[in-house]
Amino acid sequence: MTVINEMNMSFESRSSNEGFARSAAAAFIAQLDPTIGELNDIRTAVSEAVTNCVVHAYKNEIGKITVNVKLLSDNSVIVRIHDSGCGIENIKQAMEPLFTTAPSEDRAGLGFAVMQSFTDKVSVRSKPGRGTTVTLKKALSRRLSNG
Amino acid sequence: MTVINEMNMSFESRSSNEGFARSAAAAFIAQLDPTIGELNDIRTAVSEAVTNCVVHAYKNEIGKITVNVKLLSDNSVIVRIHDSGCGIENIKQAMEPLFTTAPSEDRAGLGFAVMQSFTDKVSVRSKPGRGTTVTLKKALSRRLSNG
Amino acid sequence: MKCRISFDNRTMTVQLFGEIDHHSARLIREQTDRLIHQKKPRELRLDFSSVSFMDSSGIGLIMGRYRMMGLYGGYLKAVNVPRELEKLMLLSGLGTLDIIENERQEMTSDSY
Amino acid sequence: MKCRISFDNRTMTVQLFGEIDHHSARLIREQTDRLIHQKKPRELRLDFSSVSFMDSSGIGLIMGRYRMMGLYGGYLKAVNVPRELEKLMLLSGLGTLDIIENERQEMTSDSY
Ligand SMILES: Nc1ncnc2c1ncn2[C@@H]1O[C@H](COP(=O)(O)OP(=O)(O)O)[C@@H](O)[C@H]1O
Ligand SMILES: Nc1ncnc2c1ncn2[C@@H]1O[C@H](COP(=O)(O)OP(=O)(O)O)[C@@H](O)[C@H]1O
Repeated sequence: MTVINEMNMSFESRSSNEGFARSAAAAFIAQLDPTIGELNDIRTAVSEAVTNCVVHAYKNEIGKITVNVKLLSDNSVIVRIHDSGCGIENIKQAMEPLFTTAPSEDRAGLGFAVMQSFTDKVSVRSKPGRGTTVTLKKALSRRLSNG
Repeated sequence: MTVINEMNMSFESRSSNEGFARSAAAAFIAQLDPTIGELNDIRTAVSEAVTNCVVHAYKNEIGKITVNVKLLSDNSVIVRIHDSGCGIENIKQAMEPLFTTAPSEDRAGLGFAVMQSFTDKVSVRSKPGRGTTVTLKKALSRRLSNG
Repeated sequence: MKCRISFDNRTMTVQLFGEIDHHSARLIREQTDRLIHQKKPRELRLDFSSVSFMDSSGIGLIMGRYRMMGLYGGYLKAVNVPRELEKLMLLSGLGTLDIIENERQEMTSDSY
Repeated sequence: MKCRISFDNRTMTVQLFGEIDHHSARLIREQTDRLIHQKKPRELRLDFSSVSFMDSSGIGLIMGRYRMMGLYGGYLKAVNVPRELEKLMLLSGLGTLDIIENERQEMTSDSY
Protein backbone atom coordinates (compact mmCIF):
# COMPACT_ATOMS: atom_id res chain seq x y z
CA MET A 1 0.00 0.00 0.00
CA THR A 2 1.47 3.35 -0.95
CA VAL A 3 1.12 6.59 0.95
CA ILE A 4 -0.62 9.14 -1.26
CA ASN A 5 -0.47 12.05 1.17
CA GLU A 6 0.99 12.68 4.59
CA MET A 7 0.88 15.34 7.28
CA ASN A 8 2.74 15.94 10.54
CA MET A 9 1.87 18.27 13.33
CA SER A 10 3.18 19.01 16.80
CA PHE A 11 1.76 21.09 19.61
CA GLU A 12 1.90 21.47 23.37
CA SER A 13 -0.04 19.25 25.75
CA ARG A 14 -2.57 21.93 26.69
CA SER A 15 -6.16 20.78 26.96
CA SER A 16 -7.22 23.63 24.67
CA ASN A 17 -5.32 21.87 21.87
CA GLU A 18 -7.46 18.73 22.03
CA GLY A 19 -10.13 20.30 19.82
CA PHE A 20 -7.56 21.63 17.39
CA ALA A 21 -5.85 18.26 17.03
CA ARG A 22 -8.97 16.29 16.14
CA SER A 23 -10.22 19.05 13.81
CA ALA A 24 -6.92 19.24 11.96
CA ALA A 25 -6.69 15.46 11.57
CA ALA A 26 -10.28 15.40 10.28
CA ALA A 27 -9.61 18.29 7.87
CA PHE A 28 -6.69 16.36 6.38
CA ILE A 29 -8.62 13.09 6.08
CA ALA A 30 -11.62 14.89 4.56
CA GLN A 31 -9.64 14.79 1.28
CA LEU A 32 -10.54 11.11 0.94
CA ASP A 33 -14.24 12.03 0.99
CA PRO A 34 -15.18 9.89 4.01
CA THR A 35 -18.76 9.64 5.21
CA ILE A 36 -19.79 11.93 8.04
CA GLY A 37 -19.92 8.89 10.32
CA GLU A 38 -16.41 7.76 9.41
CA LEU A 39 -15.03 11.24 9.95
CA ASN A 40 -16.74 11.48 13.32
CA ASP A 41 -15.30 8.10 14.33
CA ILE A 42 -11.78 9.27 13.49
CA ARG A 43 -12.31 12.61 15.20
CA THR A 44 -13.41 10.77 18.36
CA ALA A 45 -10.54 8.27 18.35
CA VAL A 46 -7.94 11.01 17.80
CA SER A 47 -9.50 13.03 20.60
CA GLU A 48 -9.11 10.07 22.98
CA ALA A 49 -5.46 9.51 22.11
CA VAL A 50 -4.52 13.19 22.32
CA THR A 51 -6.42 13.63 25.59
CA ASN A 52 -4.47 10.72 27.05
CA CYS A 53 -1.23 12.54 26.28
CA VAL A 54 -2.53 15.67 28.02
CA VAL A 55 -4.02 13.88 31.03
CA HIS A 56 -1.72 10.90 31.59
CA ALA A 57 1.56 11.23 29.69
CA TYR A 58 2.28 14.78 30.84
CA LYS A 59 0.38 14.85 34.11
CA ASN A 60 1.88 17.90 35.81
CA GLU A 61 3.90 19.37 32.99
CA ILE A 62 3.54 20.69 29.45
CA GLY A 63 5.16 18.44 26.86
CA LYS A 64 5.14 17.97 23.11
CA ILE A 65 2.55 15.89 21.28
CA THR A 66 3.07 14.91 17.64
CA VAL A 67 0.44 13.59 15.27
CA ASN A 68 1.20 11.97 11.93
CA VAL A 69 -1.56 11.23 9.43
CA LYS A 70 -1.09 9.08 6.33
CA LEU A 71 -3.63 8.62 3.55
CA LEU A 72 -3.10 5.32 1.74
CA SER A 73 -3.92 4.32 -1.82
CA ASP A 74 -6.44 1.71 -0.64
CA ASN A 75 -8.59 4.49 0.86
CA SER A 76 -7.47 3.82 4.40
CA VAL A 77 -6.00 6.11 6.99
CA ILE A 78 -3.24 5.72 9.57
CA VAL A 79 -3.01 8.19 12.44
CA ARG A 80 -0.06 8.03 14.83
CA ILE A 81 -0.18 9.98 18.09
CA HIS A 82 3.08 10.28 19.97
CA ASP A 83 4.14 11.71 23.31
CA SER A 84 7.44 11.69 25.22
CA GLY A 85 5.70 11.47 28.56
CA CYS A 86 5.60 8.97 31.43
CA GLY A 87 4.84 5.90 29.35
CA ILE A 88 2.63 2.92 30.23
CA GLU A 89 3.87 0.11 32.50
CA ASN A 90 1.24 -2.46 31.59
CA ILE A 91 -0.27 -1.84 28.16
CA LYS A 92 -2.61 -4.84 28.28
CA GLN A 93 -4.15 -3.64 31.54
CA ALA A 94 -4.30 -0.03 30.33
CA MET A 95 -6.35 -1.11 27.34
CA GLU A 96 -8.96 -2.92 29.39
CA PRO A 97 -12.32 -1.12 29.38
CA LEU A 98 -12.97 0.88 32.56
CA PHE A 99 -9.34 0.70 33.67
CA THR A 100 -8.04 4.14 34.61
CA THR A 101 -5.28 5.48 36.82
CA ALA A 102 -7.07 8.83 37.25
CA PRO A 103 -10.60 8.08 38.50
CA SER A 104 -10.64 11.23 40.61
CA GLU A 105 -10.57 13.36 37.48
CA ASP A 106 -13.75 11.92 36.00
CA ARG A 107 -11.85 9.67 33.61
CA ALA A 108 -14.17 6.88 32.52
CA GLY A 109 -11.40 4.46 31.60
CA LEU A 110 -12.94 4.16 28.14
CA GLY A 111 -10.36 5.95 25.98
CA PHE A 112 -8.79 2.82 24.50
CA ALA A 113 -12.17 1.09 24.25
CA VAL A 114 -13.48 3.99 22.17
CA MET A 115 -10.38 3.99 19.94
CA GLN A 116 -10.85 0.27 19.38
CA SER A 117 -14.51 0.40 18.55
CA PHE A 118 -14.24 3.56 16.40
CA THR A 119 -11.31 2.40 14.26
CA ASP A 120 -10.23 -0.93 12.73
CA LYS A 121 -6.96 -1.39 14.57
CA VAL A 122 -5.22 0.19 17.55
CA SER A 123 -1.61 -0.54 18.38
CA VAL A 124 0.29 0.86 21.32
CA ARG A 125 4.02 1.06 21.87
CA SER A 126 5.29 2.50 25.09
CA LYS A 127 8.43 2.72 27.21
CA PRO A 128 7.98 3.73 30.84
CA GLY A 129 9.71 7.05 31.34
CA ARG A 130 10.18 7.53 27.61
CA GLY A 131 6.77 7.94 26.03
CA THR A 132 3.95 6.33 24.13
CA THR A 133 2.93 5.95 20.48
CA VAL A 134 -0.63 5.01 19.59
CA THR A 135 -1.37 4.00 16.00
CA LEU A 136 -4.92 4.01 14.68
CA LYS A 137 -5.92 2.43 11.36
CA LYS A 138 -9.21 2.80 9.63
CA ALA A 139 -10.43 1.81 6.17
CA LEU A 140 -12.89 4.18 4.56
CA SER A 141 -15.75 3.01 2.41
CA ARG A 142 -15.14 3.51 -1.30
CA ARG A 143 -17.74 5.77 -2.78
CA LEU A 144 -18.66 6.39 -6.38
CA SER A 145 -18.30 10.15 -6.02
CA ASN A 146 -14.61 9.64 -5.28
CA GLY A 147 -12.63 11.32 -8.02
CA MET B 1 4.93 39.56 24.29
CA THR B 2 4.90 35.95 25.39
CA VAL B 3 3.79 32.97 23.34
CA ILE B 4 0.88 31.29 25.09
CA ASN B 5 0.44 28.43 22.64
CA GLU B 6 2.20 27.19 19.53
CA MET B 7 1.66 24.66 16.78
CA ASN B 8 3.76 23.32 13.90
CA MET B 9 2.67 21.34 10.92
CA SER B 10 4.25 20.08 7.74
CA PHE B 11 2.75 18.55 4.65
CA GLU B 12 3.46 18.00 0.96
CA SER B 13 2.92 20.68 -1.66
CA ARG B 14 -0.17 19.04 -3.15
CA SER B 15 -3.01 21.37 -4.05
CA SER B 16 -5.41 19.17 -2.10
CA ASN B 17 -3.58 20.24 1.07
CA GLU B 18 -4.40 23.93 0.62
CA GLY B 19 -7.81 23.48 2.23
CA PHE B 20 -6.39 21.41 5.04
CA ALA B 21 -3.69 23.97 5.84
CA ARG B 22 -6.02 26.96 6.20
CA SER B 23 -8.58 24.89 8.16
CA ALA B 24 -5.97 23.60 10.58
CA ALA B 25 -4.51 27.07 11.14
CA ALA B 26 -8.01 28.44 11.73
CA ALA B 27 -8.87 25.59 14.12
CA PHE B 28 -5.80 26.42 16.20
CA ILE B 29 -6.47 30.15 16.24
CA ALA B 30 -10.14 29.59 17.11
CA GLN B 31 -8.91 29.10 20.71
CA LEU B 32 -8.50 32.87 20.99
CA ASP B 33 -12.20 33.31 20.22
CA PRO B 34 -11.74 35.56 17.16
CA THR B 35 -14.71 37.02 15.32
CA ILE B 36 -15.92 35.12 12.26
CA GLY B 37 -14.55 37.93 10.11
CA GLU B 38 -11.10 37.79 11.69
CA LEU B 39 -10.96 34.02 11.31
CA ASN B 40 -11.98 34.28 7.67
CA ASP B 41 -9.26 36.90 7.07
CA ILE B 42 -6.62 34.59 8.50
CA ARG B 43 -7.96 31.61 6.61
CA THR B 44 -7.74 33.59 3.38
CA ALA B 45 -4.22 34.93 4.01
CA VAL B 46 -2.91 31.46 4.94
CA SER B 47 -4.52 30.03 1.83
CA GLU B 48 -2.66 32.57 -0.34
CA ALA B 49 0.71 31.83 1.24
CA VAL B 50 0.31 28.05 1.07
CA THR B 51 -0.97 28.20 -2.50
CA ASN B 52 2.13 30.19 -3.48
CA CYS B 53 4.31 27.36 -2.16
CA VAL B 54 2.33 24.83 -4.23
CA VAL B 55 2.16 26.93 -7.41
CA HIS B 56 5.44 28.88 -7.42
CA ALA B 57 7.96 27.49 -4.94
CA TYR B 58 7.60 23.86 -6.05
CA LYS B 59 6.45 24.37 -9.63
CA ASN B 60 7.05 20.94 -11.10
CA GLU B 61 7.85 18.94 -8.01
CA ILE B 62 6.39 17.95 -4.67
CA GLY B 63 8.17 19.56 -1.72
CA LYS B 64 7.62 20.14 1.95
CA ILE B 65 5.65 23.06 3.34
CA THR B 66 5.78 23.93 7.04
CA VAL B 67 3.39 26.17 8.91
CA ASN B 68 4.04 27.53 12.39
CA VAL B 69 1.30 29.29 14.35
CA LYS B 70 1.90 31.24 17.56
CA LEU B 71 -0.78 32.67 19.83
CA LEU B 72 0.52 35.64 21.80
CA SER B 73 -0.53 36.97 25.19
CA ASP B 74 -1.71 40.26 23.66
CA ASN B 75 -4.38 38.38 21.69
CA SER B 76 -2.45 38.49 18.44
CA VAL B 77 -1.43 35.73 16.09
CA ILE B 78 1.73 35.03 14.09
CA VAL B 79 1.60 32.54 11.23
CA ARG B 80 4.80 31.57 9.45
CA ILE B 81 4.62 29.67 6.15
CA HIS B 82 7.88 28.18 4.91
CA ASP B 83 8.98 26.34 1.79
CA SER B 84 12.35 25.12 0.54
CA GLY B 85 11.47 25.84 -3.06
CA CYS B 86 12.80 28.09 -5.82
CA GLY B 87 12.80 31.32 -3.80
CA ILE B 88 12.00 34.85 -4.99
CA GLU B 89 14.57 36.97 -6.87
CA ASN B 90 12.89 40.34 -6.39
CA ILE B 91 10.65 40.41 -3.34
CA LYS B 92 9.56 44.02 -3.79
CA GLN B 93 8.36 43.33 -7.32
CA ALA B 94 6.71 40.06 -6.29
CA MET B 95 4.64 41.89 -3.71
CA GLU B 96 3.27 44.45 -6.17
CA PRO B 97 -0.43 43.96 -6.83
CA LEU B 98 -1.15 42.19 -10.14
CA PHE B 99 2.46 41.04 -10.55
CA THR B 100 2.60 37.34 -11.34
CA THR B 101 5.06 35.03 -13.03
CA ALA B 102 2.33 32.53 -13.90
CA PRO B 103 -0.41 34.42 -15.78
CA SER B 104 -1.18 31.42 -17.96
CA GLU B 105 -2.45 29.50 -14.93
CA ASP B 106 -5.13 32.02 -14.03
CA ARG B 107 -3.04 33.55 -11.26
CA ALA B 108 -4.39 37.00 -10.53
CA GLY B 109 -1.15 38.33 -9.02
CA LEU B 110 -3.11 39.26 -5.91
CA GLY B 111 -1.78 36.76 -3.36
CA PHE B 112 0.47 39.19 -1.52
CA ALA B 113 -2.06 42.01 -1.84
CA VAL B 114 -4.67 39.82 -0.15
CA MET B 115 -2.25 38.80 2.62
CA GLN B 116 -1.47 42.47 3.21
CA SER B 117 -5.03 43.67 3.34
CA PHE B 118 -6.31 40.70 5.39
CA THR B 119 -3.60 40.81 8.08
CA ASP B 120 -1.73 43.60 9.89
CA LYS B 121 1.78 42.82 8.72
CA VAL B 122 3.37 40.62 6.07
CA SER B 123 7.09 40.01 5.96
CA VAL B 124 8.90 37.92 3.39
CA ARG B 125 12.37 36.40 3.56
CA SER B 126 13.63 34.49 0.58
CA LYS B 127 16.82 33.10 -0.90
CA PRO B 128 16.74 32.17 -4.59
CA GLY B 129 17.23 28.44 -4.90
CA ARG B 130 16.78 27.95 -1.15
CA GLY B 131 13.22 28.84 -0.25
CA THR B 132 10.84 31.41 1.13
CA THR B 133 9.37 32.26 4.53
CA VAL B 134 6.27 34.42 4.77
CA THR B 135 5.27 35.75 8.19
CA LEU B 136 1.76 37.05 8.82
CA LYS B 137 0.79 38.98 11.94
CA LYS B 138 -2.70 39.86 13.01
CA ALA B 139 -4.11 41.35 16.21
CA LEU B 140 -7.50 40.05 17.25
CA SER B 141 -10.12 42.24 18.87
CA ARG B 142 -10.44 41.68 22.60
CA ARG B 143 -13.90 40.57 23.48
CA LEU B 144 -15.65 40.40 26.82
CA SER B 145 -16.60 36.76 26.33
CA ASN B 146 -12.91 35.90 26.37
CA GLY B 147 -12.24 33.61 29.31
CA MET C 1 -18.32 25.23 24.98
CA LYS C 2 -20.80 26.99 27.16
CA CYS C 3 -23.73 25.58 29.07
CA ARG C 4 -27.00 27.17 30.12
CA ILE C 5 -28.42 26.11 33.46
CA SER C 6 -32.04 26.56 34.49
CA PHE C 7 -34.21 25.42 37.40
CA ASP C 8 -37.84 24.37 37.50
CA ASN C 9 -38.96 23.39 40.96
CA ARG C 10 -36.41 20.75 42.03
CA THR C 11 -35.30 19.94 38.50
CA MET C 12 -32.02 21.37 37.28
CA THR C 13 -31.53 21.40 33.50
CA VAL C 14 -28.12 21.84 31.91
CA GLN C 15 -28.28 22.68 28.23
CA LEU C 16 -24.93 21.71 26.71
CA PHE C 17 -23.49 23.37 23.60
CA GLY C 18 -20.81 22.47 21.07
CA GLU C 19 -18.04 19.99 21.71
CA ILE C 20 -17.67 18.01 24.93
CA ASP C 21 -14.13 16.84 25.54
CA HIS C 22 -11.69 16.78 28.45
CA HIS C 23 -11.08 20.53 28.02
CA SER C 24 -14.69 21.68 27.96
CA ALA C 25 -15.85 19.06 30.48
CA ARG C 26 -13.81 20.78 33.18
CA LEU C 27 -15.63 24.06 32.65
CA ILE C 28 -19.02 22.34 32.59
CA ARG C 29 -18.15 20.40 35.74
CA GLU C 30 -17.16 23.55 37.61
CA GLN C 31 -20.38 25.32 36.70
CA THR C 32 -22.74 22.44 37.41
CA ASP C 33 -21.17 21.08 40.60
CA ARG C 34 -21.33 24.41 42.38
CA LEU C 35 -25.04 24.65 41.68
CA ILE C 36 -25.75 21.00 42.53
CA HIS C 37 -24.14 21.52 45.95
CA GLN C 38 -26.06 24.75 46.48
CA LYS C 39 -29.50 23.76 45.28
CA LYS C 40 -29.50 19.99 45.79
CA PRO C 41 -31.97 19.30 42.94
CA ARG C 42 -33.95 16.06 42.84
CA GLU C 43 -33.47 15.63 39.11
CA LEU C 44 -30.53 16.70 36.93
CA ARG C 45 -31.36 16.82 33.23
CA LEU C 46 -28.40 17.02 30.85
CA ASP C 47 -29.71 18.15 27.47
CA PHE C 48 -27.48 17.03 24.58
CA SER C 49 -29.56 18.42 21.72
CA SER C 50 -26.94 21.06 20.80
CA VAL C 51 -23.86 18.90 21.29
CA SER C 52 -21.89 18.46 18.06
CA PHE C 53 -19.09 16.24 19.38
CA MET C 54 -18.38 14.13 22.44
CA ASP C 55 -15.66 11.69 23.46
CA SER C 56 -15.23 9.51 26.57
CA SER C 57 -14.57 12.61 28.69
CA GLY C 58 -18.28 13.29 28.26
CA ILE C 59 -19.02 9.82 29.62
CA GLY C 60 -16.83 10.61 32.62
CA LEU C 61 -18.74 13.86 33.05
CA ILE C 62 -22.09 12.06 33.04
CA MET C 63 -20.90 9.27 35.38
CA GLY C 64 -19.43 11.76 37.85
CA ARG C 65 -22.69 13.76 38.01
CA TYR C 66 -24.67 10.49 38.22
CA ARG C 67 -22.74 9.46 41.33
CA MET C 68 -23.03 12.93 42.83
CA MET C 69 -26.80 13.00 42.33
CA GLY C 70 -27.00 9.54 43.94
CA LEU C 71 -25.27 10.88 47.05
CA TYR C 72 -28.00 13.49 47.41
CA GLY C 73 -30.76 10.97 46.79
CA GLY C 74 -31.51 12.50 43.41
CA TYR C 75 -31.15 11.14 39.89
CA LEU C 76 -29.81 12.10 36.47
CA LYS C 77 -31.29 11.95 32.98
CA ALA C 78 -29.47 12.43 29.66
CA VAL C 79 -32.04 13.85 27.27
CA ASN C 80 -32.20 14.66 23.55
CA VAL C 81 -29.12 12.59 22.74
CA PRO C 82 -28.26 13.06 19.04
CA ARG C 83 -27.94 9.95 16.94
CA GLU C 84 -24.17 10.49 16.45
CA LEU C 85 -23.58 10.20 20.21
CA GLU C 86 -25.60 7.01 20.62
CA LYS C 87 -22.70 4.76 19.56
CA LEU C 88 -20.53 6.24 22.31
CA MET C 89 -23.27 6.13 24.94
CA LEU C 90 -24.04 2.46 24.21
CA LEU C 91 -20.37 1.47 24.22
CA SER C 92 -19.98 3.09 27.63
CA GLY C 93 -22.64 0.96 29.25
CA LEU C 94 -24.73 4.01 30.13
CA GLY C 95 -27.63 2.21 28.48
CA THR C 96 -27.85 -0.25 31.37
CA LEU C 97 -28.15 2.55 33.95
CA ASP C 98 -31.48 3.70 32.49
CA ILE C 99 -30.49 7.36 32.41
CA ILE C 100 -30.89 7.99 28.67
CA GLU C 101 -34.35 9.24 27.90
CA ASN C 102 -35.48 7.10 25.08
CA GLU C 103 -36.34 8.71 21.78
CA ARG C 104 -38.40 5.72 20.73
CA GLN C 105 -40.75 6.54 23.58
CA GLU C 106 -41.32 10.01 22.16
CA MET C 107 -41.94 8.55 18.75
CA THR C 108 -44.48 6.09 20.14
CA SER C 109 -46.43 8.79 21.90
CA ASP C 110 -46.33 10.78 18.67
CA SER C 111 -47.94 7.97 16.75
CA TYR C 112 -51.00 7.65 18.99
CA MET D 1 -16.09 21.57 -4.58
CA LYS D 2 -18.58 20.74 -7.24
CA CYS D 3 -20.42 23.02 -9.61
CA ARG D 4 -23.77 22.66 -11.30
CA ILE D 5 -24.07 24.03 -14.81
CA SER D 6 -27.34 24.87 -16.51
CA PHE D 7 -28.40 26.58 -19.74
CA ASP D 8 -31.31 28.85 -20.48
CA ASN D 9 -31.34 30.04 -24.05
CA ARG D 10 -27.87 31.57 -24.54
CA THR D 11 -27.25 32.06 -20.83
CA MET D 12 -24.97 29.59 -19.07
CA THR D 13 -25.25 29.54 -15.27
CA VAL D 14 -22.58 27.97 -13.09
CA GLN D 15 -23.71 27.36 -9.51
CA LEU D 16 -20.58 27.14 -7.38
CA PHE D 17 -20.44 25.21 -4.10
CA GLY D 18 -18.14 25.18 -1.09
CA GLU D 19 -14.59 26.50 -1.09
CA ILE D 20 -12.95 28.10 -4.13
CA ASP D 21 -9.19 27.92 -4.01
CA HIS D 22 -6.38 27.01 -6.41
CA HIS D 23 -7.23 23.31 -6.00
CA SER D 24 -10.95 23.51 -6.66
CA ALA D 25 -10.62 26.29 -9.27
CA ARG D 26 -8.84 23.86 -11.60
CA LEU D 27 -11.78 21.47 -11.54
CA ILE D 28 -14.29 24.27 -12.06
CA ARG D 29 -12.22 25.67 -14.92
CA GLU D 30 -12.07 22.31 -16.68
CA GLN D 31 -15.82 21.82 -16.44
CA THR D 32 -16.83 25.31 -17.50
CA ASP D 33 -14.31 25.92 -20.27
CA ARG D 34 -15.29 22.81 -22.16
CA LEU D 35 -18.92 23.92 -22.19
CA ILE D 36 -18.11 27.53 -23.03
CA HIS D 37 -16.17 26.36 -26.09
CA GLN D 38 -18.98 24.00 -27.10
CA LYS D 39 -22.01 26.19 -26.53
CA LYS D 40 -20.59 29.70 -26.89
CA PRO D 41 -23.12 31.32 -24.55
CA ARG D 42 -23.80 35.06 -24.71
CA GLU D 43 -23.92 35.40 -20.94
CA LEU D 44 -22.01 33.45 -18.29
CA ARG D 45 -23.51 33.76 -14.82
CA LEU D 46 -21.32 32.61 -11.91
CA ASP D 47 -23.56 32.13 -8.88
CA PHE D 48 -21.64 32.50 -5.59
CA SER D 49 -24.60 32.04 -3.22
CA SER D 50 -23.29 28.67 -1.93
CA VAL D 51 -19.61 29.58 -1.75
CA SER D 52 -18.26 29.42 1.81
CA PHE D 53 -14.67 30.46 1.12
CA MET D 54 -12.70 32.06 -1.68
CA ASP D 55 -9.16 33.35 -2.09
CA SER D 56 -7.42 35.13 -4.99
CA SER D 57 -7.50 31.93 -7.05
CA GLY D 58 -11.21 32.62 -7.35
CA ILE D 59 -10.41 36.08 -8.71
CA GLY D 60 -8.12 34.45 -11.26
CA LEU D 61 -10.94 32.08 -12.16
CA ILE D 62 -13.38 34.94 -12.72
CA MET D 63 -10.87 37.05 -14.69
CA GLY D 64 -9.94 34.12 -16.92
CA ARG D 65 -13.60 33.40 -17.76
CA TYR D 66 -14.22 37.14 -18.23
CA ARG D 67 -11.51 37.31 -20.88
CA MET D 68 -12.72 34.12 -22.54
CA MET D 69 -16.29 35.39 -22.75
CA GLY D 70 -14.95 38.65 -24.22
CA LEU D 71 -13.25 36.69 -27.02
CA TYR D 72 -16.61 35.18 -27.98
CA GLY D 73 -18.38 38.55 -27.78
CA GLY D 74 -20.22 37.50 -24.67
CA TYR D 75 -20.07 38.77 -21.10
CA LEU D 76 -19.82 37.51 -17.53
CA LYS D 77 -21.78 38.29 -14.38
CA ALA D 78 -20.90 37.32 -10.80
CA VAL D 79 -24.21 36.99 -8.97
CA ASN D 80 -25.33 36.43 -5.39
CA VAL D 81 -21.94 37.28 -3.95
CA PRO D 82 -22.02 36.68 -0.16
CA ARG D 83 -21.02 39.56 2.07
CA GLU D 84 -17.86 37.74 3.23
CA LEU D 85 -16.50 37.67 -0.32
CA GLU D 86 -17.13 41.35 -0.99
CA LYS D 87 -13.90 42.46 0.67
CA LEU D 88 -11.92 40.21 -1.68
CA MET D 89 -13.90 41.20 -4.76
CA LEU D 90 -13.45 44.91 -4.07
CA LEU D 91 -9.73 44.53 -3.36
CA SER D 92 -9.31 42.77 -6.69
CA GLY D 93 -10.70 45.66 -8.70
CA LEU D 94 -13.51 43.50 -10.06
CA GLY D 95 -15.84 46.26 -8.93
CA THR D 96 -14.65 48.54 -11.72
CA LEU D 97 -15.42 45.95 -14.41
CA ASP D 98 -19.14 46.10 -13.64
CA ILE D 99 -19.56 42.34 -13.50
CA ILE D 100 -20.85 42.01 -9.94
CA GLU D 101 -24.61 42.07 -9.90
CA ASN D 102 -25.48 44.55 -7.26
CA GLU D 103 -27.46 43.43 -4.25
CA ARG D 104 -28.52 46.98 -3.53
CA GLN D 105 -30.49 46.93 -6.77
CA GLU D 106 -32.49 43.94 -5.56
CA MET D 107 -33.15 45.68 -2.29
CA THR D 108 -34.41 48.78 -4.05
CA SER D 109 -36.88 46.86 -6.19
CA ASP D 110 -38.00 45.08 -3.03
CA SER D 111 -38.80 48.34 -1.33
CA TYR D 112 -41.17 49.58 -4.03
N1 LIG E 1 -0.30 8.41 26.45
C1 LIG E 1 -0.34 7.81 27.67
N2 LIG E 1 0.70 7.95 28.53
C2 LIG E 1 0.68 7.37 29.75
N3 LIG E 1 -0.35 6.61 30.19
C3 LIG E 1 -1.42 6.43 29.38
C4 LIG E 1 -1.46 7.02 28.10
N4 LIG E 1 -2.64 6.66 27.53
C5 LIG E 1 -3.27 5.89 28.41
N5 LIG E 1 -2.54 5.73 29.54
C6 LIG E 1 -2.90 4.91 30.72
O1 LIG E 1 -3.93 4.00 30.33
C7 LIG E 1 -5.07 4.17 31.16
C8 LIG E 1 -6.33 3.87 30.40
O2 LIG E 1 -6.52 4.82 29.38
P1 LIG E 1 -7.95 5.07 28.76
O3 LIG E 1 -8.55 3.78 28.34
O4 LIG E 1 -7.81 6.10 27.69
O5 LIG E 1 -8.84 5.64 29.96
P2 LIG E 1 -8.76 7.05 30.73
O6 LIG E 1 -8.07 8.05 29.88
O7 LIG E 1 -10.19 7.41 30.96
O8 LIG E 1 -8.03 6.79 32.01
C9 LIG E 1 -4.97 5.56 31.70
O9 LIG E 1 -5.68 5.74 32.90
C10 LIG E 1 -3.46 5.73 31.87
O10 LIG E 1 -3.01 5.13 33.06
N1 LIG F 1 6.65 30.88 -2.02
C1 LIG F 1 7.06 31.40 -3.20
N2 LIG F 1 8.11 30.88 -3.85
C2 LIG F 1 8.54 31.40 -5.03
N3 LIG F 1 7.95 32.46 -5.63
C3 LIG F 1 6.89 33.04 -5.03
C4 LIG F 1 6.39 32.54 -3.80
N4 LIG F 1 5.34 33.31 -3.45
C5 LIG F 1 5.20 34.23 -4.41
N5 LIG F 1 6.13 34.09 -5.37
C6 LIG F 1 6.32 34.94 -6.58
O1 LIG F 1 5.62 36.17 -6.36
C7 LIG F 1 4.68 36.40 -7.40
C8 LIG F 1 3.46 37.14 -6.87
O2 LIG F 1 2.77 36.34 -5.93
P1 LIG F 1 1.26 36.63 -5.60
O3 LIG F 1 1.08 38.08 -5.27
O4 LIG F 1 0.83 35.67 -4.57
O5 LIG F 1 0.47 36.37 -6.97
P2 LIG F 1 0.18 35.01 -7.77
O6 LIG F 1 0.31 33.84 -6.84
O7 LIG F 1 -1.20 35.15 -8.28
O8 LIG F 1 1.20 34.94 -8.87
C9 LIG F 1 4.37 35.02 -7.94
O9 LIG F 1 3.88 35.07 -9.27
C10 LIG F 1 5.73 34.33 -7.83
O10 LIG F 1 6.57 34.70 -8.90
